[in-house]
Amino acid sequence: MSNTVVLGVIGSDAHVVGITILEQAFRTAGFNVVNLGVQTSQEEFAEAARAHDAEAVLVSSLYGHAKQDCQGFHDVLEAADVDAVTYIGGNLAVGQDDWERTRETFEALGFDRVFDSETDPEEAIAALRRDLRITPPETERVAANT
Amino acid sequence: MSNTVVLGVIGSDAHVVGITILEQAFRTAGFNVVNLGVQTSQEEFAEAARAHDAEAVLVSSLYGHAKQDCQGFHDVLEAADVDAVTYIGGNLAVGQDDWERTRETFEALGFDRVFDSETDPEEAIAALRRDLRITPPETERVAANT
Amino acid sequence: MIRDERLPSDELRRLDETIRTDWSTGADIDFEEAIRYHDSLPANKRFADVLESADDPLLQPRAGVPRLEDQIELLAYLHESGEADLLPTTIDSYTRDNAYEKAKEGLENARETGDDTLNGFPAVNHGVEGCRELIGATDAPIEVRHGTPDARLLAAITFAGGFQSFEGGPISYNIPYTNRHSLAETIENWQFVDRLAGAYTEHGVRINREPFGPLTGTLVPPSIAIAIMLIEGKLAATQGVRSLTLGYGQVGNVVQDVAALRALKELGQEFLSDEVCVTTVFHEWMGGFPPDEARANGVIGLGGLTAAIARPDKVITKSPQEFQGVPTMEANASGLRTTRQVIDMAIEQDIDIDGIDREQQLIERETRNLLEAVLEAGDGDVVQGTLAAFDSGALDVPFAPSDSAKGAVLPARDDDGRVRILEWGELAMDDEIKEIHRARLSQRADTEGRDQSFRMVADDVDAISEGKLIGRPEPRGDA
Amino acid sequence: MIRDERLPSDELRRLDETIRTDWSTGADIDFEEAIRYHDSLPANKRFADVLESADDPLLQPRAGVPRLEDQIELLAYLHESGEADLLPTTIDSYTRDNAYEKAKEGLENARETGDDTLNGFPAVNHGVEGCRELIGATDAPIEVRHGTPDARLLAAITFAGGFQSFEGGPISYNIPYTNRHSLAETIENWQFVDRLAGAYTEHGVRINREPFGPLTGTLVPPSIAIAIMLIEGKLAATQGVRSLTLGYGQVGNVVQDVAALRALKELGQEFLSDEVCVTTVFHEWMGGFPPDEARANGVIGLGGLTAAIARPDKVITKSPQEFQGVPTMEANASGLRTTRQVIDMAIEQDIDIDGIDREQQLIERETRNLLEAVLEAGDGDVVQGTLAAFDSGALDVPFAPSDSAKGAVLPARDDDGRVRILEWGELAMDDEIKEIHRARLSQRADTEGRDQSFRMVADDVDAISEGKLIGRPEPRGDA
Repeated sequence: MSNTVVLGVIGSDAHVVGITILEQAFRTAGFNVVNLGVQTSQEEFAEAARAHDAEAVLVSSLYGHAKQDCQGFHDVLEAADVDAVTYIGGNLAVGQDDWERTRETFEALGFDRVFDSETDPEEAIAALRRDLRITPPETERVAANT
Repeated sequence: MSNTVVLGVIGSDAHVVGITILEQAFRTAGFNVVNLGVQTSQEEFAEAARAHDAEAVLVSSLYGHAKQDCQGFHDVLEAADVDAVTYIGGNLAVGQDDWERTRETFEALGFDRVFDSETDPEEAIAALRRDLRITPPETERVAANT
Repeated sequence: MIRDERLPSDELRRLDETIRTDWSTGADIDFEEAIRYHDSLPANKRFADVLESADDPLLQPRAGVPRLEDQIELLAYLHESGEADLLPTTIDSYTRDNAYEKAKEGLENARETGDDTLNGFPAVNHGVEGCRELIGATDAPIEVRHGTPDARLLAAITFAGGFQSFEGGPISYNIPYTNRHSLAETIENWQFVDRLAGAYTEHGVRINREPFGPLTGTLVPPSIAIAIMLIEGKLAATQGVRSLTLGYGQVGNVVQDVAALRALKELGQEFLSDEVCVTTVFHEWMGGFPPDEARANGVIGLGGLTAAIARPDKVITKSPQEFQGVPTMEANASGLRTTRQVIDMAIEQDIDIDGIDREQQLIERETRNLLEAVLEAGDGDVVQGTLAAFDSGALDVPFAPSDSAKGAVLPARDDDGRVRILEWGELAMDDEIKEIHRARLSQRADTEGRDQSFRMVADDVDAISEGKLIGRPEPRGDA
Repeated sequence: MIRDERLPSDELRRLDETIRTDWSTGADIDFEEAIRYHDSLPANKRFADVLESADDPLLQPRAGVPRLEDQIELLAYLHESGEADLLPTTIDSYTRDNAYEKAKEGLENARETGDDTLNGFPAVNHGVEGCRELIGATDAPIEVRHGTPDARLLAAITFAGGFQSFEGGPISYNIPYTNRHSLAETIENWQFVDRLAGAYTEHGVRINREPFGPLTGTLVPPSIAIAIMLIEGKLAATQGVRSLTLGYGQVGNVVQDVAALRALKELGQEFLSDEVCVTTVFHEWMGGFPPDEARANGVIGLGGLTAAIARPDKVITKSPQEFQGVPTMEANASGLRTTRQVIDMAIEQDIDIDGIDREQQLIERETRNLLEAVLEAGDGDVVQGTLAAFDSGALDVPFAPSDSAKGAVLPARDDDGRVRILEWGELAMDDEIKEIHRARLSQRADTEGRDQSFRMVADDVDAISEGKLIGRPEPRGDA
């Protein structure tokens, strides 16, 4: 397996801190990371995922318009023959919506997992390892036991 | 004339900063000051004014109960044969009462002048000099012209 | 003649029995049973241990309402939403005047109407059981804070009720508060309070005692405050107190405040016996506050920063509603969190300001002048020395309402905003120190183009509430 | 090939004429008449003069609403109730994207509904007349604050409209904001803006220009921010700007912030021609704020204290509602007054902290490394050098969304809370400096018992909003 993940901030959103840290975290965890940066379109995600044969597409959104930005996203991925696990995380709804409803909304849009903005990178990494059936590197398992 | 003023905080009030500064100011301005301190009764004012043949009695009150504390004060002074100018100053009413009404209340109680808590000591000194027809000391007149 | 000597056990017993009869709730006190109750308390309610083992400054607000259930709720809120480490129970004014009958009426009134008809918690009226309900329901140590010249019954009831910390002292709860009690009288009262705390201590329940450092809260020169803290600490230690928290109120000049807190700690450890664990408490600005919550938050922020540098063991916080009197519980919690944020952002930083050592040396030298005068006046006895020194003015507190103090000392800020002494009265201070103060105030006078006078004092008293540290004259002309 | 050279007059004219046709209101600009308008303004509306002649730091908030009358009212409120010395007009997002048609719809919508349907003041749509109404109705100088990569028409209209200060620059309004504009493109845009400001300056109207110092607002190492300020200052000076306010965003460590502001001022005066009057602006913390007004006030208080020590010429204040986005005008004024209170209480104090000089030397040395790399990369030309240095990563900005920056640099706090560099990418820095950073971060790693890693970065990014300066790991076990 290529262990390649494609990472980006969707739509017109320019919040870069989260994906910068995610990029570092996934790289440290042994993944190949393609970081598309901010203001990435659905088509750019699909193209990069196909070109790099990505196993996961991680979408970040922090400005509250994720729902609009992700309409039809999985159709675009399918049209580009991308068969990857898809995660989304961030501030996914404006205002006081309750989290369970938000999660359902994005699962209905086709995402495999939905994370809120408080999620640690480690949690996403652990989930992706489970989803891709990857064993963590030896050093990390040792560290986790100390 | 003795130029003696009797000074004190009436009632159960323990606010001492104001009269401490007043004492200094009147002393510097050339008056003999008898400072009765805080929590002074009407009788203590009257007794001190008679004993020192005071020309002025200056009453301070900052805790908002001046009206009760001063009921009958001028009868007590008269009974003690005190014939002095009387001033009162401080936070004379609790809450948002308007100042003109407060002034009238205390003038009706018999005070010659009524001051609010923002009054500078100099203002009270100048008023007392006018009321007692005292000429300021030479040095001060010069200073005032520079 | 009253001296700085430990009250004999039989005298303690005799007094204790008399005092219990002052009010009906006194009858419920049972010392042996109270020791067992204290022993049953979990570690997180042992005031002295929690305070003395903390790494960073602990925060404590002021708060007291008449009804028990309201006080429980208020403290829970300040602990949870305010993140207070230590909690207070502030006592009402009637109880401070030993007017328990009036406090009783107020409490009944509060229970009927639901209004806070008292300005604090009438602990004597609530009695031992009421206090224990409060202690039991609250997940942090609680101190009794009051201002009571004769706090003997209050101490007996609250100690038996499970409180392990008690503010006040014979000078600090007399001179700044009232002119209705002589100093000899309050010293005698507090010897009992401290002796009782000492008796608990002997039985393994270390009652923390905290002399009230800010005194009149109005530009008190640090050395005067510290000298009084050391005297009260000494008197308490003589009676067997082993956990002492000496206090100091912020004057607003960072260098002077840090220097004073360090001097307080060092002199406390030097002057008091090794058996006593000395901690310090820093009170955020106790003078007049700006009539504006935003500006009040600025004053509180500067207090937090000072605490982060000086690292006292405890900080008593102010609220943005200080100007208007008793704050809402939300405002009270807000003052706590503002202070916490500043301390936590600044405390790991290495902020070493020039001149702190020099100022600390000056403060220590001044304090030694005062203490030596006290010891000399008492022929080595602190009690007699204190009485004589206050009588002569060798020891004095500015702006004190009490006739027991001369009140001849007048402070003013120097050009850097440090509190100096303008009028000395009979204060026991050597000429070199007086000359240092004179020179610093003269420098300010030059800057401002006016003479040193009471005007500076008056301007300084109002300055912080008007938005500045130093009460400069208004610029002249059309500026 | 674009170089750091003054645009010739005919080129300025040609560009100016083209740009005016971008939107209908451009037609109203008349340069000669605008000069006369500026000359008619009273002294208290001349931004550069007011800023440069002030003794103490001046305070300025952020604020912009779509409708003219609302903006007038908002600024009057911030001036009177907030006691702001300098006022802002923040521009809406559509205008920043040059989407004047959308801004027009938003403005019409706002006028019809009374709602703030835009997040700022659409100055291009309001046109010269609208701007002048605002200038005329407001009793203090006003700056245009925005975030516009192509601000040419905005500058032309607001200058003609009477504004005398304009924020932004080719790097600082590109790299941190967007990845839709190349650096070459924004440098060209801003050469025009600066050249136009220079033209006004030549005619006696000194337009103040203010590069945006905080950049991404997220743990930007001081030397990177300062290097970019100096580059933008140099580019502006070349085009004739004579009043430059260089910016810096608080990182929260007092020593580092004071050192950085001093380095910024000194290098600014050294690096820019003597004809340029260099002032500095300190931005209160631009990173994530605590979701709690009380704690936010603590962050603001620390900013005020830092400003009192560093004495920048201007402070851009934050509000306690920073967490939730645009504050109410009351909260905005509150942030101003909290800052004012802290500054006024602390500024007369002699607070001289150890280690500021050493930190300043380090910052200056790092900045010189970066500047030399830029000049070398451009064979002495700052424009070409900047393009090449960003391209190679010799100059880089952490957390920048723009593809024009490598974004390979990762900062983290050291054990004292100062911002150091953990990942250097290709940043032009000598090995000795890298070793200093490595050692400082290693000290922190030891304290925390963990390796230096991106976890520190992630923890530090959130730390202040979670109540601390340094993102320490949670204590393990039952602590």
